[in-house]
Amino acid sequence: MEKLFQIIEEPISIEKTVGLVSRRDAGAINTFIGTVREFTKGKRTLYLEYQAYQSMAEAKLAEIGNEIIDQWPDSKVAITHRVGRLDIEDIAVVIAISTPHRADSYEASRYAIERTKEIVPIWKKEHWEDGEEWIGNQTETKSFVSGKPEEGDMC
Amino acid sequence: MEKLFQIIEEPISIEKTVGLVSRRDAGAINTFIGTVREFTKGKRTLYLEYQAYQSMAEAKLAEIGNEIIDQWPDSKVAITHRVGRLDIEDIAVVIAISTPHRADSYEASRYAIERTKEIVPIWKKEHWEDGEEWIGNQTETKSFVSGKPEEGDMC
Amino acid sequence: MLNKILFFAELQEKIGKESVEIDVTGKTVKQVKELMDSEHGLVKVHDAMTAINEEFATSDMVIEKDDVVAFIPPVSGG
Amino acid sequence: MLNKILFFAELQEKIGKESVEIDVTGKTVKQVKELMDSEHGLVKVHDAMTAINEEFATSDMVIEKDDVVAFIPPVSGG
Repeated sequence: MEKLFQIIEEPISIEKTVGLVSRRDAGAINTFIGTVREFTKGKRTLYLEYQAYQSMAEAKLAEIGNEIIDQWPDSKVAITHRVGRLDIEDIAVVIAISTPHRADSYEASRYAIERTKEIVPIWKKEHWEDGEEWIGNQTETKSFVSGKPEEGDMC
Repeated sequence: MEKLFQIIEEPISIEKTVGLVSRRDAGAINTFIGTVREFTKGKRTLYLEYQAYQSMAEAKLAEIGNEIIDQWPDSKVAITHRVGRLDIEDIAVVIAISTPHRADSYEASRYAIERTKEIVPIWKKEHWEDGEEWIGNQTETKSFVSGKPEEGDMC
Repeated sequence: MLNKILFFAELQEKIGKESVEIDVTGKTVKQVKELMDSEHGLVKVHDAMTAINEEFATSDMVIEKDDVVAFIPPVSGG
Repeated sequence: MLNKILFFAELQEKIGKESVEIDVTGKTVKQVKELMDSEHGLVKVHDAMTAINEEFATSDMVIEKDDVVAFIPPVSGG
């Protein structure tokens, strides 16, 4: 039995992730698949390297799952993220959400990927022909603070 | 080479449909999977029977693909719909849309399923313990007229 | 001058066949529907859209030679 | 009274290891960050969030015995 929320090093099976949420009382499954894009802002990526704080990342994915159940009670969620070296077109993340009706599956899936990009401790390093860089605030992610609003300043 | 828009009788492969739209310049693939739900409005479905006007249905799916390219120029679309007898939890339709950025993949995917339910000549018959019925306007679909607004009354 | 007329879903079950071949060249879609109703008791044909050669058609369109006419009950795919 | 301190991404590359074991029990998160900056030249630690035992922590939280501290640079998964 696969885990609903997991960080793995092997290629992600879409069918397997979808299978984790498929059920008799769901009529809709929305799946978001994040793949490695060759060009970002005109710059050519050769490959990516993903790193995770694995135990915390899986806990945070599960937390996102709970947030979704709170907002869309009749949903089932599975998220698998891959780490290690990924080539262009490889799948980095698969999110699958089943709901009885389709509108919810879209909304919950969108919520899941936005939250994943906000609060899950996973990092990617882009490798170009002329260099490499760990990607964070400077390019893609939004203000870090939104990840976990609490009293006092975050650090 | 599989067709981007097709009506088939065999089980749909999600991986295969996703593979049709995966490409180096896409970073996001949204997939909508419609499955057979056991209960609709408290009534238990035993199985479904889908029928299509195959040639027209494939042409209409391709038309939806073109509508999507018009609105989201950098997307690639594949839609496979299954016909024949489908049991509970079986996959009836898989829509896969790849785009460079994720917001577009969600919007285009949602558009695709709504349009599919509006204009593609496919019908389902629900089989219950105490009867059966071809489903149309009376239950799920919206006003038929929205399918293809033209001058004069539709018929 | 025969035209092929296609039936689907409940219309197909009601009339008991997938298609018929009759000459409706020169008739409007509306007239063909009335014919289906009066000759075959296909009352529900009035709730269906019509496609001529796989394109949705309006009720005043005229059937031409070799046109394939299909009655499209409210769809329910997806 | 050693605490495990974890580093990821650019912080890990900068310091050259995945973790260190030092005694920071009783210190606030803010103080541990300042220590990382002054002792290891880890300037970018100030841009990172901090997790104590896998939960995000604020800068005034105090490290306790056996706590695992992790510095979380801006994430970029997905």
